[in-house]
Amino acid sequence: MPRRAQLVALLVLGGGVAGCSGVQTALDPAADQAASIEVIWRTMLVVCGVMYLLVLGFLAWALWRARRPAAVDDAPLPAETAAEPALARGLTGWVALIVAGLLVLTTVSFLVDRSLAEVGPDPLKIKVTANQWWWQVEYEGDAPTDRFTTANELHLPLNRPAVIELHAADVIHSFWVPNLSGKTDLIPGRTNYMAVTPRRLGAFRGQCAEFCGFEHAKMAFDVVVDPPRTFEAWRRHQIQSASDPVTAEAVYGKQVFTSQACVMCHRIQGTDAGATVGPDLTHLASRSHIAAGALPNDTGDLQAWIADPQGVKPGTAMPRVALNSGQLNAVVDYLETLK
Amino acid sequence: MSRRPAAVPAGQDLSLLPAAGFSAHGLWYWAGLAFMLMEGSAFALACAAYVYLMNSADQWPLEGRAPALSWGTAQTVLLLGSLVPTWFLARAALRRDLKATQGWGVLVAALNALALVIRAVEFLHLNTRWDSDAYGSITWTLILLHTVHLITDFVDTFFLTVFLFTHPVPTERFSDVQDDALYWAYVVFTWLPLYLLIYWAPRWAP
Amino acid sequence: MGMLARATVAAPLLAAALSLAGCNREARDLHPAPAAETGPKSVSVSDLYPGPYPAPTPSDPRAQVYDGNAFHIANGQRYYEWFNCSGCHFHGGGGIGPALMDEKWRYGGKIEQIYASIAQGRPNGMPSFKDRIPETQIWEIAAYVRSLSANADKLAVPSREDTMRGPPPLNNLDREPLKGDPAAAKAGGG
Amino acid sequence: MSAADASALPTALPAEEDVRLTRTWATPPGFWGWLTTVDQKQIARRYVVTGLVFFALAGLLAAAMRAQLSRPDNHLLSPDRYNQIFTMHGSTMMFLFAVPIMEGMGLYLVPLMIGARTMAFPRLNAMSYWMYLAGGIFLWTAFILNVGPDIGWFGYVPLSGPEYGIGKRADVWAQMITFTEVAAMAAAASTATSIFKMRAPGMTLARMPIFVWAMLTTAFMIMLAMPAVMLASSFLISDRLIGTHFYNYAEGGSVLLFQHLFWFFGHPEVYIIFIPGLGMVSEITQTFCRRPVFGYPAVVLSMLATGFLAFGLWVHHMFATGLPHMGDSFYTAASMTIAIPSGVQIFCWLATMWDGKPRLAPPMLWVIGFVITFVLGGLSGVMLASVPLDTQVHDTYFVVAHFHYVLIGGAVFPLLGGIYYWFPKATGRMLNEAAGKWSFWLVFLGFHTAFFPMHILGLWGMPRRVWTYPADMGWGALNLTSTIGAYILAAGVLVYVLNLIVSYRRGAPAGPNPWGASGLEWAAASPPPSYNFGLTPVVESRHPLWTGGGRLPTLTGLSLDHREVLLTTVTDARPDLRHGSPSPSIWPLLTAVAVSALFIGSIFDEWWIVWLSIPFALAVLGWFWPRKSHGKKVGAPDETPPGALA
Repeated sequence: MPRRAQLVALLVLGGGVAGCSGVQTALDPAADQAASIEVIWRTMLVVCGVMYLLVLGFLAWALWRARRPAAVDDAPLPAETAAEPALARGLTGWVALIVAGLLVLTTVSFLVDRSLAEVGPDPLKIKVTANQWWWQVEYEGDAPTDRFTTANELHLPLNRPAVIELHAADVIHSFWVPNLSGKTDLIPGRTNYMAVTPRRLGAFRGQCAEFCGFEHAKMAFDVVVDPPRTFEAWRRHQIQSASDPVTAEAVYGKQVFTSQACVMCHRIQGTDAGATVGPDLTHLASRSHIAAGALPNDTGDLQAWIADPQGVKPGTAMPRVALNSGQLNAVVDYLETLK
Repeated sequence: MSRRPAAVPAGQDLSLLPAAGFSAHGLWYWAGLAFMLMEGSAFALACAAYVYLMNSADQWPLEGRAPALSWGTAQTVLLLGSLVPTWFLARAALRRDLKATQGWGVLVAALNALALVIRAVEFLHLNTRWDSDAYGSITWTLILLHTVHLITDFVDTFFLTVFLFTHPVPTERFSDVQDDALYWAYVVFTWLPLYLLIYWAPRWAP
Repeated sequence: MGMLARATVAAPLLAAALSLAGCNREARDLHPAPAAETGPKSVSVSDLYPGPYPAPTPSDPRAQVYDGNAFHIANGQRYYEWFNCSGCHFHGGGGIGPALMDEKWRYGGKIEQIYASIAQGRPNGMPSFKDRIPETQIWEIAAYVRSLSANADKLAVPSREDTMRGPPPLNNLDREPLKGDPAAAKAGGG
Repeated sequence: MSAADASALPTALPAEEDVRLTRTWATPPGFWGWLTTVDQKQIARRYVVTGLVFFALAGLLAAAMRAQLSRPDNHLLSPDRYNQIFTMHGSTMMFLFAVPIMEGMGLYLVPLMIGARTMAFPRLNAMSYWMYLAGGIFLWTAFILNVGPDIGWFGYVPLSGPEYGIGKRADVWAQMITFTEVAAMAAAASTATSIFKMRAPGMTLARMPIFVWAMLTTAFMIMLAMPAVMLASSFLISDRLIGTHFYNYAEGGSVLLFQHLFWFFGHPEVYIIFIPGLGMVSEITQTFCRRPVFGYPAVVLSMLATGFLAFGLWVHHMFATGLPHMGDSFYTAASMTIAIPSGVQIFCWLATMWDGKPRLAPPMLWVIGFVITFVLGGLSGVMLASVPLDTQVHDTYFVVAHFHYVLIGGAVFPLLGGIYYWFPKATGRMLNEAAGKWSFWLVFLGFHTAFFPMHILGLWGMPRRVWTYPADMGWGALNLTSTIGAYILAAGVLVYVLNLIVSYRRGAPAGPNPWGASGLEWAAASPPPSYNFGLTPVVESRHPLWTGGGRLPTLTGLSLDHREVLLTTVTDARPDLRHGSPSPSIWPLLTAVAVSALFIGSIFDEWWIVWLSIPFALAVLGWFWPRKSHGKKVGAPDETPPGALA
């Protein structure tokens, strides 16, 4: 029976609501914003669920009444049957019910919308610029020395509101970390803002949610919610320049990096690699993923990525640089010193 | 909607009905209305786009000078003035007075042609190019949209007028003339908001 | 009946669409083949330096992969900005470096010759990029530079960038006859 | 009633007169006649068949996407190809299947339902079909030649703009839109005029079949909404080709302007697609429940209200763009109010079933499937209307699930039911009922298996338009389920199509009114003759064949030797005028070819617009060159009817 199929399906969704948890889901909120949106979701699910069951019930009743079906040549019923007044009353009641339901939903939605608009005290200011297909992250600070740039990974202190300023360098992208809040587009020529107040420690995943070309699917980033002290340590470390390599291999790697195509796009603070076309690599090794979440950050994947970026992420702007295996190993070795 | 049964005399002989009628009685009138609706929607949205771009700009025109006022104003005066003979044309067509219809038709066609000439000069005095900035692009859009209608209606009026002299003129043709007059009035009235946007908005806007 | 209808209307449209397909204009080579070690070198023949009568560059087989290919031209356009070619040549109008939009090509206007100029560098300030830019990217920049003077397939060239207005729409430029020989360059001056 | 033969029809003429009328309205034989026909039923059949062909093609693309997504990190398709495929799927389904096929159903049924000989402007309808066909072939030829658009069916700038929309692909998309919009607007003008002026005597507005009301609403929505997208795509093309700056923020343009224009069309588009479906549901329900639809005025007014409100909520597609919150809240309320007219209609249909005696023939099954599916889609739509919730599920698979519930549930199910319902009228043969039920259950169950899990995928964070996804996201199982469901759905469609083909050849013969239905279309023979009705039917109620004890009054007097239609007054449908109806002509085809050449040429060089406007002008001139006055032909009194001077 289709009805039963539907009910089962609804239960499945209910199960989904209850059971699911993950690093990229709207149903497992870890921040005020996502939490209050989930309240709307639950309200909607209940109200709409009830309405749906009413419709299915009416349908079932209508079909049940029709056990003795009409034959083609039955005389058609007149336009005004005896049941007309009852049905008219039913219609009135039904409309009233719909209106009431809509009022509830609109009110809840409106209140939550208001709550999302306000930001808590002393917010952390972060500027995110979306590129095809990676994220540049700039932490603002009062003193120039407090500012630093990283890529594809945000760290947020627990319980402190953060205001994220959103820009796009090429086409429209959308910044979305479902566990923390809804999505906001990054639009060329516009500046958007969104606020999050993380309430749970952990690592969450965000992903571009507006179609932006070949690698829209591989444009993810990590958001790590740290205890304030840990965050402060991380921040201080990120401000510092990259430490000079010590091992001969790494020294050679640095030399290859700065003499080859790498320097045309990438920046490593404290070296003469200063280009800002590609992601800032000053503390690459401290991140958990590379290539905007396309690969985990480990030796093998780093090598695979540099050796054949187009193989990992067809269409990426990162070119294949003609390095021999010695140079490749050295560069990877050097990059892994960028803690 | 009227629920009362329509008066359909049983056994009415349809062959006694006339075979042509004016305005709402005919079909082409309704086609005309339909196209006015679509084009009106297009005009309105183009104007909305103009206002949208103007409001999101901090100065308007974005650079350079506003279009030269004189020619646009001359155009507006001409178009409004042409409504008078157009009105007489419509009346004459309704009376199915061939001589008068021919006369007014020639005059209206001539005015249409003159409007096209002035329009050509207007283009030369817009003081912007379509590819210079968004202001230029949207300005050219508005005036091009309207020019297309000027041309369409000129062609329509021109051929109708020629046919008035070369072909037998049944009621259908008279009603075509009347519909054409209506359409011309539409083209004139749609010009007014465009005139304000193209020529005055850049002067009023900060 | 749908079929029959296709047959009747298809013919002219098909013709148009075929012309529209171009040769490889629309191909997106997301995963170019690895660099052949000898590839670029074979192009950068040394006698391209200004001399009385430069020998024509041997045409490189990969040239037509990049020349007039919309995808490569678009990439080239981006690299042109990213690698700051515009720092000297501006949007093709020239400034510190020579203009790229006119018909004067001191070192030849064929894509192989442009490739060589970028890869090897040229006297009076044009540095050599062969160690700094992978050859695929050089080819793409060359393809874009060539389109600046309307010598690439216009259908593969964008009208403008999403930036302040630069040159008139590239795809509306009139093709400039190539003047590859230095004499003309001298005549044309700096 | 048993399958009565045509001669027993209340509208049938005496044999000798019938011969004359048949000769008058006949389409010339052979290929020439096929090219020049203005027979509304032939054109409509082409519309529907072509629409189904594009439905199948777009379905194949969907199958390819489902195959690619069936498991994580799949490399069956490259991102380049995948982007082309989902763009083609969306564009084909919206522009080449849904809207045209609904236009086609209206084109076939409206004249029959209002008791007219043909449409108001048959040549316009012919041209609109050729334009539609040309646009479809243009898009698909481009796709085959690797110039298929890869920017999404919504073609957002800057991705579709000159800098990032590489090559000709985006131009093809934008120009295909122009083709189909021209076709749709021409059809809409013809439909609206026919409904206003060509209803049978006595069919007041209040007696119009609900399907006709639906097509009228749709026609008006098309005329008001489509210019928006033509503007958006024209701006896009000129940005790409002649360097205008509409969408270039660096020169004062706006990226969001495109979205506003596109969605001002894009939202009504959805209603343009399913309102005809609602009309079909009404007709099927009352026929198979043997009871007039409960609350006719409520249903009609709800339809009009839906059509009106549709223009007030485009912004709810842009909640994530960071527009002012207060403004957004208005659109939340506006979007939710749509639930009221929809709820009213659903209640009226259910009430009709409840009070009547529904017979579960395949068309009725499709209606029940429609209720179950469409209501769920509507409810998820209410969820999307909430700004905060929308920011979570917008552009995720939740939305994919939502609009497939609305469009497949709200438009395709009624369409498949409607085709099954009117197939006997169009072909004179019944479809196979067993196959009909099989196809329904396969499509229905396959659909829900395919699309229900997508709600959950969206909430679990899976964005739309991704060509693949990593294994550790845990989306694999649900995607596989969805893929399996999609293939079951495809099997159901296959059964349905086979049923059409086989029954077209050897289905049981159907009488004029096999379902014992009440509308005028069932008072014509099956299939209807080229002139639809011999005698002009007179309508005295909303259900002419159910009231008056099966007797249908008729009028005589329309010319038998010249193509002539009866015009009636707009509200009361009183006989008003006799009007000449055009004979077969090649000009619509020539015009369409000229316009197509102009459109296609224009994306290569703007000067083609100038040169090719000459053949276009010539074709139009040939089309409208004055011919002998109809009055002269039929020798009718040629004076102005009374009141026309007022």
